[in-house]
Amino acid sequence: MRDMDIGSGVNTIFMDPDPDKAREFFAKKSRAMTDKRITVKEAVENYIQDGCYLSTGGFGAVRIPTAVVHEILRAGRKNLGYYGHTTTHDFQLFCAGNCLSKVDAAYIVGLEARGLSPNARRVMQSGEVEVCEWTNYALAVRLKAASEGVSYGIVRTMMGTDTFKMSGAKIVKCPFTGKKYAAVPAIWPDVAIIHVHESDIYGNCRIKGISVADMELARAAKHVIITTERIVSNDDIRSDPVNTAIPFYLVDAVVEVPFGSYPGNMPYEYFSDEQHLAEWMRVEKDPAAFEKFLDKYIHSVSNFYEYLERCGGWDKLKSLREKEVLV
Amino acid sequence: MRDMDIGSGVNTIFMDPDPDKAREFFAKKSRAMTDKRITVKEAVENYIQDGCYLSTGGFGAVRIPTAVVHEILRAGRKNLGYYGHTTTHDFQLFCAGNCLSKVDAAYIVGLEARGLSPNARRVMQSGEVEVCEWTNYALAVRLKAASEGVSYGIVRTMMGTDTFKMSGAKIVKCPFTGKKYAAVPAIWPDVAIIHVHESDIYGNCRIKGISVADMELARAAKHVIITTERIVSNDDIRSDPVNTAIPFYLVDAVVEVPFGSYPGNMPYEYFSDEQHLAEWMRVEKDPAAFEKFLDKYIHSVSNFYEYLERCGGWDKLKSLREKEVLV
Amino acid sequence: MTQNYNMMELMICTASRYLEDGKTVAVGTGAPCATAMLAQKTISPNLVILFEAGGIAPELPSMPISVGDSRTFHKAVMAAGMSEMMTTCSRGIVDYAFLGGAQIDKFGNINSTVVGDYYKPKVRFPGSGGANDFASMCWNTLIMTVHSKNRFVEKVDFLTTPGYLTGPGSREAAGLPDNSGPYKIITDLAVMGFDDKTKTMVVESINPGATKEQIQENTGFELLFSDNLSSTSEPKPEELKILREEVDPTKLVIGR
Amino acid sequence: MTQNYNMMELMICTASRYLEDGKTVAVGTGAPCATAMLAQKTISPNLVILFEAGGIAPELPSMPISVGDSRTFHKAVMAAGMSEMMTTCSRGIVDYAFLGGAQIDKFGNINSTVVGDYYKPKVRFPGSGGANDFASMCWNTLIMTVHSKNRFVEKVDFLTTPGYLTGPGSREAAGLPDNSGPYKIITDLAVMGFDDKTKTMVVESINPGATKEQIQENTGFELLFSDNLSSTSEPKPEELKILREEVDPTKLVIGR
Repeated sequence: MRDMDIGSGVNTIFMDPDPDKAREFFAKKSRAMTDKRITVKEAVENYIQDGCYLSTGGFGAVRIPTAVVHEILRAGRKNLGYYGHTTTHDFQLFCAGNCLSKVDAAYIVGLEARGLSPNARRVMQSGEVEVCEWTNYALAVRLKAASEGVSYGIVRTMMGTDTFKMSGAKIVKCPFTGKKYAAVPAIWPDVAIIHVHESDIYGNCRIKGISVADMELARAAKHVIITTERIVSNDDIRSDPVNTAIPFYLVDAVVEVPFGSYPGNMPYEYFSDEQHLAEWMRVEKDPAAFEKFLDKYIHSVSNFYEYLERCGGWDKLKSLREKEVLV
Repeated sequence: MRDMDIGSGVNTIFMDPDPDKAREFFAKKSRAMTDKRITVKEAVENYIQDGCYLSTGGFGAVRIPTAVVHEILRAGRKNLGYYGHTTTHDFQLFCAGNCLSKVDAAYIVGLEARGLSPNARRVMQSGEVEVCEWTNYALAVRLKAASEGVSYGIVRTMMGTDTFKMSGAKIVKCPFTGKKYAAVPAIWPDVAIIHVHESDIYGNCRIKGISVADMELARAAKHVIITTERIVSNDDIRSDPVNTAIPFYLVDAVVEVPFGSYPGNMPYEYFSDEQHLAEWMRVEKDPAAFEKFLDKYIHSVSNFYEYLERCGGWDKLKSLREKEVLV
Repeated sequence: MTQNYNMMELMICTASRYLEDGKTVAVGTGAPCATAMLAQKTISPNLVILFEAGGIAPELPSMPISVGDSRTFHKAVMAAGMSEMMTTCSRGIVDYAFLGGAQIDKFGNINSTVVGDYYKPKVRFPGSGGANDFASMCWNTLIMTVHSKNRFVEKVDFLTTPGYLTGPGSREAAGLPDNSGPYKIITDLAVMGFDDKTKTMVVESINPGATKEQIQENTGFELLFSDNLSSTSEPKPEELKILREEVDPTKLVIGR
Repeated sequence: MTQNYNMMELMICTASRYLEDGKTVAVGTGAPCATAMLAQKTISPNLVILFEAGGIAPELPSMPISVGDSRTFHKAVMAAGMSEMMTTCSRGIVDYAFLGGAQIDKFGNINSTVVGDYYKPKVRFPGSGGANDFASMCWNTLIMTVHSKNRFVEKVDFLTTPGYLTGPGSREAAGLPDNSGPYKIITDLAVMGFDDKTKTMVVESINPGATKEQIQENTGFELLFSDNLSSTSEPKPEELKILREEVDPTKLVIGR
């Protein structure tokens, strides 16, 4: 499998990297500063169809848009494409719903220090999901290239490895120095779902703490759904413009979802619920128990607040808040 | 001069775009978090030699590192290379000192809404300064490529124009789509001089308001000299890490220079001194008067505070502060 | 003929009508900025103004003197950097760019680098700045300039900023984004667009008091005139009032 | 033989001594992070710790559970993004990267993608994550892993993350940065470096209680042994105290 002379990865590129087609889309996207608040249900109905390509913001189980992912499972969306840089609980959720048919993978199946997801592993070993290999940085550069309106970016990574061979990257040479780079194709996901700390009703957003690859993602995605801990006023945003991470004209939908990253960590707000995440891993080992579990926590609840209630409600959330802020 | 088939600009690239040579330099640069405070004079003595390639932060006459540029003139530095994206008063200063022999130019000679600098124009029409043409974005991408540790970046601009022909850019084709791009070579300036709002003694810096291309510049430059309106504590920096623009390990020198962007604008602090800038344009028309003027404001003063005194001292600064904050 | 406005006021009021509501415009200092501000206060309250150095959708308190000064991000929705702004253009999110220039040819190509020979210039100008970037990557370029034979030339001494280059298809062949290019040229004599077939300048409306002959006389190449040639509307009293009292009360631009 | 430490504690204390003061290290969660924290509290107070998701030089209050969780930028000098961190590696500013892996070969190539055939894997692992990026772009890669024959293999089933690939010059030929590559492998049996000529693994020091034979028996390829073969120092009491009381009091890592 190792061959130092390969010039191209062998795998399929799932999304068209043509920047003029992306420009054509963006030419028509509204730049008007209008009230974009809708419900989680409406966001999924309006923007997420079977077969579309998604990316979720955050990293690991940190600042993830849980409410929208749950709704995607409830709505039974199928054959989704997914962008998997270090994705953990969100990836686990999509596998639980058998939602995926294509994955750009840098880090899937795993849950970082927590171990591996038995069910996600089962799904990924089934052969039912087409995989293209990348690295975290390669995926970030694919978004960055799209955010720059160009069809590729170059990185000094992946080269010489099977990760490169099983990717969709190509080797290019610098016209100035002759140095080799892995060229990675731009990716314009159909929809990005990003959970943020604060947004105004128009979609001007603030992220507190690390931004991971969400600056690039919000700029690359054709549609952007924001879930936010809090709605703030436009005056508030304008009083501190250097802290705006995402400007309104990129955003299609704004949904206020307090504790929206639960059971993940929301920096400065609440820590991850390790008990609940451990329960996931436990029940995933037994398909029957897992089905019951999914029914209890996702399918039979009508919204995210009911889910929070079933997970322990305010007492639980209060303890996670304390765990986060009383370090 | 127009030829649609050109694949290369004809001009010289002043700086080596080899990323491995840059890495070799950075391998040896200290990452220790040490007290980096020195004087303006020491900063110029230690880091700015004849023939080296400089870039100043900011844009137009906004957030410019005037104190260090004055000191470069007083020290009589010659044959400098310079990075000229929209550079106005800083460029005018370097021309006043006949410091330059090479300029990467996107916007030189001009002073935006104020007009053109008669002396900068004289210098640039003399043929004594070698020029390579670029655009503002092309220059920003050259820094960005360097900041990414790669030898080039690609842009959808410049192509088809004499700006391209008189640049050092080259046409490349995307390996995925066949689209053409202008490839621009990475640039690692020898020294960047950047004026910021706040820095700790180690060089962790905050910039308030627009960052222009300074994030990229601080990461591309081999040496970074920071002048700062205020020194703040490291605890202060660590209490709000999302607002750090430049981390300490990029920085070589920190100099506290309140009103350091004068006669330029420092956002949220003081507006530009339009009277003083107009006086510059006026005296530049008459070489004898100009010499006297330079002597009065630069050569015969021993430091930046004396300069501020001669420009009107506290009363002037107070009025500029009011003009800035009482909008 | 008596008129209660000057040529700069006419050009600004005329140009402002081409900036549609809910669109994005990249502007510099001076007349383009005044135009965008006027449009916001008249027909296009939701016009999004972007500045090259990183100011995004500010509430402009007064005319900036630099594209990076603190006015350009006063109460902005975001204070970003040059890269944010330029990549926004590159992605196809910026509808209009507003430029000037020392020379312009029939394809809308602009010179702002040198007049005379490049290596021994009669006059060195600033160069592209961000103009080439905007005209390359924004959808529609608008140009405001005084109409004279040494500005409207057969061949620019230096092609700083791309118009339609050498004609139909040449932008795309050079590698520039599809379907972008010059949109309107607003002068003190006329408003010009571009002929779909030849991508050369075509007079669409003639300013009050100007004539076809006068326009051609002040142009260094042969102009096309539209079959639907119209008269440029005079500035409306309310446009002038807003321009003079709210946009440029110190007459920084309109006083000249 | 009695010893007052477990194998994980031995590995962490040993590894920590390779992290020089005033250098930069990119770490993940778990043992690498514990190692860097221990080094900071012992020999390298000015060691700069960087996390892939954007945390730069935090004052770690406790062990993070995710490379992106809020601990990774607690009182950090900067909370940036993945790109900031990865480009810092690419520019040559990051001295050490700290990795694990399911399989490793004699050139220090790592597999963390699949065991078995790629298309019909026995086990699917997460993939590269940022490991390939770190091992490509940081100067020196350190690897911590348990020593066993199914980990130290002649040929990795999938080359996820580059070591010295196929030997001398092959990293550079592939396009990876000059003079970068694997530095030390720290296991429960030994510390290994790489032979300058062949770029293959060479045992440099043997852990307390281990033998050459035992090390070779637990390795799926033939090992070189250094001419200056030494014994790995035991953890010092103060290292163990700090590790147990300050770095990992809940025994997240060392308890296993």
